[in-house]
Amino acid sequence: MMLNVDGLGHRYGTERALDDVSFGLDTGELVAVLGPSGCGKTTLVQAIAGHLTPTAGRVRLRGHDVTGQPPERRAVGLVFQQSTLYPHMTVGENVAYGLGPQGVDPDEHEAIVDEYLDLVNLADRRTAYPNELSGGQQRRAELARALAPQPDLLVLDEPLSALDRALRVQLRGEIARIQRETGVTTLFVTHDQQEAMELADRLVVMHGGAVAAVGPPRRLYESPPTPFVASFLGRSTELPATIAATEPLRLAVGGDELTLPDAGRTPPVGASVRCLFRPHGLSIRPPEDADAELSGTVRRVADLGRRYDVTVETDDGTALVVERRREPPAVGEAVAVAVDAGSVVAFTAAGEPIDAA
Amino acid sequence: MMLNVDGLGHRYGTERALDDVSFGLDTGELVAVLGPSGCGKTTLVQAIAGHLTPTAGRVRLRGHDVTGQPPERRAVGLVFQQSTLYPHMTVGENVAYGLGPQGVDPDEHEAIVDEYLDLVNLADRRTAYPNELSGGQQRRAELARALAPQPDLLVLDEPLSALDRALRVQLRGEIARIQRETGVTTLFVTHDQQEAMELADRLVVMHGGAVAAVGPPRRLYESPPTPFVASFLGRSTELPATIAATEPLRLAVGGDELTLPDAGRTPPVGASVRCLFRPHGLSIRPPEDADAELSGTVRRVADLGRRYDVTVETDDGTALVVERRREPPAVGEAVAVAVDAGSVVAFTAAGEPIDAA
Amino acid sequence: MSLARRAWAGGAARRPELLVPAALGGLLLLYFALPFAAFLARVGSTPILAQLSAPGAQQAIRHSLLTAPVSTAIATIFGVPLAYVLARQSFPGKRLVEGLVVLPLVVPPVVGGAMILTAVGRFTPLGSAAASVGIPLTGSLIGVVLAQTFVAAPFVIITARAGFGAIDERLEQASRSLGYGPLSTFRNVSLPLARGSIAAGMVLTFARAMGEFGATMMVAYNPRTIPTQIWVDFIGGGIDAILPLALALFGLTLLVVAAIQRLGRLPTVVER
Amino acid sequence: MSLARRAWAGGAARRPELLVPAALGGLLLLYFALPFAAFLARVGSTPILAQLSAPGAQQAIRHSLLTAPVSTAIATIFGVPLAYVLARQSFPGKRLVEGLVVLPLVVPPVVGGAMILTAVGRFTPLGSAAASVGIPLTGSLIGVVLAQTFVAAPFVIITARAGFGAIDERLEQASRSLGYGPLSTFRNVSLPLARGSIAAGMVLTFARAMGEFGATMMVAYNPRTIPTQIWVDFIGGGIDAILPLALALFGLTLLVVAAIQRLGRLPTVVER
Repeated sequence: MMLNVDGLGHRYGTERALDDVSFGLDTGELVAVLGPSGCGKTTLVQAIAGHLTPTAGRVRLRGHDVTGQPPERRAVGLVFQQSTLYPHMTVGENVAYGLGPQGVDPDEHEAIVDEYLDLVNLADRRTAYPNELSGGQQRRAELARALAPQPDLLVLDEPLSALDRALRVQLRGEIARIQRETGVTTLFVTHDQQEAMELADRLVVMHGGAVAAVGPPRRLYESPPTPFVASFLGRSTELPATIAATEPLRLAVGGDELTLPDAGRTPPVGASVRCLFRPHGLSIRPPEDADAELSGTVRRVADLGRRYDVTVETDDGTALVVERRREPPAVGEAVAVAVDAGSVVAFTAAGEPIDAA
Repeated sequence: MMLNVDGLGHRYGTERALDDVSFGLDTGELVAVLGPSGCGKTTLVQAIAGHLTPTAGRVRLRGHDVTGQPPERRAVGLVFQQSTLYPHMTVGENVAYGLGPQGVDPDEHEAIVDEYLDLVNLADRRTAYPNELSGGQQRRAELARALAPQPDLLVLDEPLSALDRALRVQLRGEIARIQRETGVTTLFVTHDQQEAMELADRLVVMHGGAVAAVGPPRRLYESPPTPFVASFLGRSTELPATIAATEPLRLAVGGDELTLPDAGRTPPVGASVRCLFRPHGLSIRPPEDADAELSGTVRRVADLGRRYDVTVETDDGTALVVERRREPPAVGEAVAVAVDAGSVVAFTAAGEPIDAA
Repeated sequence: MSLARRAWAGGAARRPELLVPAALGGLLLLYFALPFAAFLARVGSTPILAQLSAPGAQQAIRHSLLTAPVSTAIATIFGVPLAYVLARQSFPGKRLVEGLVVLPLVVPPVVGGAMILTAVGRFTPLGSAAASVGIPLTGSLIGVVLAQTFVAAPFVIITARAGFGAIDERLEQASRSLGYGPLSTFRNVSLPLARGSIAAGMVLTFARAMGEFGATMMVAYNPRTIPTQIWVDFIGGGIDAILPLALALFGLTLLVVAAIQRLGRLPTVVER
Repeated sequence: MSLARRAWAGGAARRPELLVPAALGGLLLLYFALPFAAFLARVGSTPILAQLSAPGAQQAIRHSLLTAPVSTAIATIFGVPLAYVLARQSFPGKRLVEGLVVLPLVVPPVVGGAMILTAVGRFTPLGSAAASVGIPLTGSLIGVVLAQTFVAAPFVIITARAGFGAIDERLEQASRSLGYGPLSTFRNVSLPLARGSIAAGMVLTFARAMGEFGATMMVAYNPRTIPTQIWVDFIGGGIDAILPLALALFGLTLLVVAAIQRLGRLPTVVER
C-alpha cells in the first residue's frame, strides 16, 4: 500500500469535519474521493499532505506513519483548484522548484524540467510567466511541477472544478494519460461524479465527513450501499413503495406492481421501501400498455441533442425523468412508463440495500 | 419579440469583445447563450441589462430601442454567478427590494414576497439573512428577487457555474419549473453545453465575440454549421479525410473508406475534409471485421458505471473515444472500429459543413 | 468552502515555525506597550482633576472638542464622495489624484503647516482678504480646522475607498436592474455596505485631528488646542505638568481605538 | 474572466452619475493642491542653497538622514515578522495585539512623546541607568530614534501584514509539499510575493520618521532634526526663514511618493 488512511478524524472547535475515515491506495492506483461540498474532502487532503494535524487517526505513506511529520517530510505532490504557480518564477523555474530539496544535481534540473514539460505538452512555454498562460496551461504546468520531484503520492484537489466544461473534459483525458505514463499513485478529489467515474479505478464516496462507500465505479453504481451513494452517483428519482410479495420480490409502486430480480434478504410483506429509478431504466409506452408499471402525464421534454429527457408526473405527483432516444411524446400527453427491473435500486426504510442477488 | 439584439458590437480599447451579434427572443421563450470563457457572453449580458453601452448595434425590449437607457429604465431581471443578495437585508426584504420602484402598493409587498418565496420553495427562510442560507438557497432567493418585479426579461448569467454538480443538476430542474410556471422570457448564459441543451428551447452559440450558430439544440447537434459548434456541443474526435467518391459520398479515412449519406453539395474528389466522430456513433468490433472502417489498439478503458469509454489509438496515432455498454475489450488489444455514418459530421477544409441531405 | 477556509486557520493553530517571528515581533510590541504602561503608572500618582480645571486646560479641551469634529465632518462630507469615485471610476490622471490624496499623509506636519501659511497666511492675498472681512484664516479656530483637515482628511478618503472597493460592483448593478437610480442605489446599497469602513475612517480622521500638533503650531499657535497647550505646559513645567492633559487626550484616543475594535472594521480593512 | 473584469471598468467609463461626487471630492482635492502650489511658488523666490548651507541646517539634515533610516530599519526587522504572524496565525489576545499595533498610529505624537519620557526619561530608572553607562535615551540621537520608531513603526507592520494576507496560503503549502521547510518557504515564496507591500510600508515608515515632530520635540528637542530645526527657525524668522529646510523635507517626501507610485503598491494595498 502506498497510502493508508486509518481512522482519520478531525474537529474544528466543536464541528466534526472528518469522522473515522479509512481507506488505502495501492501503488500506481488512481482513486477518486468523491463527495458534495462540505463533506470533508478538503480537510482530508490537508491531513494527508500534512498541512493539518488530524485530531484522530493515522496517515501512512509506504507503510511509515507520517501523521506527525511536516509536509516537507512527506513525498506528496499537491495540486489545488486554484493555481499555486509562483508568479515571480517562469514556468521552467516553477517546475524546477521542487527538485532542489530532493538533492537532485543542479546540472540535471534542465533535463528533468524538459522531460516533465514535454509530458504535459508545455515545452514551448518554459520561459513564460504563469500569468501569460491560459487556464488549461496553468493546470498542466502545475501538474508538471507536482510530478517532477517524483512524489510517492499525487493529490489533486478539485483540479478541474474552476474550468469550463470543454476544457475540463479535455484535461480529464490529459490527466488519465499522464497518470498512465508516469504510473504515479494518485488521489483525485472531486465533487463531480462523472469526472470521478471516468478517471478512477476506485471511488471513495464521502458524505458528512465519513466514508459512505469504497469500491469500483460500476459496483457502486449498480449496487450502491446507501440511498445517498445511489443518488449521488447518477440521476435517479425516488418513489416510495411497499413489499407486495417476497418470492419473487414484488413491490407495490404508485398503484402498480413491479417484479424485481431475486434478492438475498428482503423485508417482510407490507414493509415500506425506497425505490430509486434511473432515467435510462425507464421507457415511455402508450397509455394502457399492459407491461408498463407506472402511468402519468408528460410535463416537460428537454432536447439534449442525442436524447430527450422526458419529465413524467406520476399520478401521485412525483416527477419522474425518463430518457428517450426516439421522437418524444408531447407535453400534456398521458403515457405509461415501463421499468427495467434490473436498473432499480431499492432500500429498506432504514436505508439498507435490498440486494438484487 | 420580447428581446431583439441587433448588430451588437463592443470594444474594450482595441480589443473586440462583441462583433455584430444579432438574435431575438420570443415572449415566454427560454434561450441559452452558450460559449467558452472569453467568448463575450458577459459583455453581452452587460449590454442587454444596460450596465454597459455597446459601441455598435441596438438592444430592443418589446420593440422599444433601449440601447441608451440606464438599467433602471429596462425591465430586465438579472442573476449573476455570484450572489448579489444584500447582506444587510433579510431574504424577504431582498425579494421586496425590487417592488418599490415598480410603484407596487406597499400593502401588497408582503403577499407578493410570499408568493415568490413559495415559488422557489423558500417560504420558511423569509426572515433569514443571506449568509444563513446554503448556496442553493441563495440561488433560489436571488431568482425570487429577480422575478418579483415581473421583468420583461430574466437574464441568468452562469447562475449555476459556482455550484457542485449535484446541486447544479437539481437547480437546473428548478429553473425549468419556475420558468414554466411564470412564463418569463429567459436568457440563460452558460459555458456548459449540457446545461444549455437541457434547459433551452433554442441555443445561441458564441465564439470569439460573434454568433457561431442559432437554433434548437437537436438541429445544431446533428447539423452543426461549423467544426467549433460540432465539437462544443458534444464530445467528438476529429480525423482528417479526403473525398474518395461523390455519388455516393465516400471518404478515405485512415486507410479505409466510409460511405456517408447523400450530401447536397460536396467538394471534388481528392479534396481534404475534416471528419468529426461522436463516441456513441462508433462501435468496437473484432479486428479484421469486414464492416469496420477503422482499426487500432485499445489504450484506455474508463468505467462510467452505465457505460465504458474506450480510447482507441488508430494506426496513425489519433486517440478515438468509443462508447460501449457491454463488457469492454482489454487495454492493449487490437480492435476494429465501425462507424455509424449518420453520426459523422464532415466539413470542408475551410470549415463549411458537408450537409448530409 | 466554509470548511475549507477554516481548515487553513486550524492548520495554522499549531505552527511551531511561527515562534521565531513571533518573538521578534514581540520585542516591538513590548516597546509599544512599555511607554503606555509607564505613562499610566505615572499618571496614577498625579492630581488630575485639579490641573484639568485650570482655565488654560479647560479652554484647550473646548477648542479641541470644537475643531476636531468640524474637521472630521468636512473631511467626511467631501472625502466620501471622492472615495466612491476613486473606487468605481478610472479616468486619465487618476494616479495624480491618488498621489494628491496620499501626499498630506506623508508630508511632515510642519511642512504642511508651512504650506498652508504660504497659501492662506496673513500676508497672502487670500489670507488678507479673508482677514479684512473678519475671518482670520490663521491664528484662529478656522486656522486650526484648516490644519487639521489638511493633515487628517486622507484617512477617511483612503479607508472609505477601501470599503467601497470591497463591494462587488454587481450588487450595485443588481439594484439598478431592480429599478433604482444611481443615487438610490448609493443610499440603499453602497453606503450601508461601506458604513463600517466609513466609520472607521472617520474615527481615524478624528483621532488624527485631535492629536494634530505640527501644522497647528505653525498655522494657529493661538488659540490653543490640547496638543499645543501640552507643549506650552511642557516648556513651563516639564513632564509632570502635562500628564493630566496628556491623559485627557489619551483617554479620547482609547475611546477611538475601542470604537474601531468594536466596529470591527479596521483590522479587516487594513488587512486586505 | 478578464473580459468580464474589464467590462465593469468599461461600463463605468461613462457614468454621468459620478459627476456630483466627483465635484464634491474635487473641492477637497483643490484644498490639498492649493497649499502645495502656493508653497512651491513662494519657494521659487527664495535663496535656497545659501540658507541650506548654514551650519544649523546642515546638522539637522545630517541628523534626520541618520535617524530616519535607523528607525525604519528597526521597524522593518521587528515589524515584518510580526506582520507575518498577524497575517497567518490566530491566537488568544490577537485583537489586543492588533490594538497595540494601531495605538501609536492614533495616539497624538505629543502624548506619545510624553509616554516615552515616562518610560525612559532622565529621571526614570531605565533612563538614569542607561545615562549612567553613557547612553542617554533622551536629548540624544537615540532619543530621536526611539520617538520615530514608536510613531512610525505601525505603518510597515500594517502594510506588510496586508501584503502577506493577500498571498493565498496555498502557495506556501505547495512550497512545503515540494520539500521546503517553513524558513525556506518564507524566503522563496512569502517574502518575494510581499516584497512590494513591505517596500511600500518601509517608505511610509521612513516618511513618517523623517517628518516626526511632536514626539521628537518632547523626547529630544536637541539634537535637532529637520522638523525641529524648522520650528526653531520659524520662531526666530517666520515663514521665509524656513522655506529652504521645508523644501528639503518636501523634496524627500516627493521622492517617497514617487517611489510608492513606481512600486505601484500603495493604492492597491490601501484599496483592498
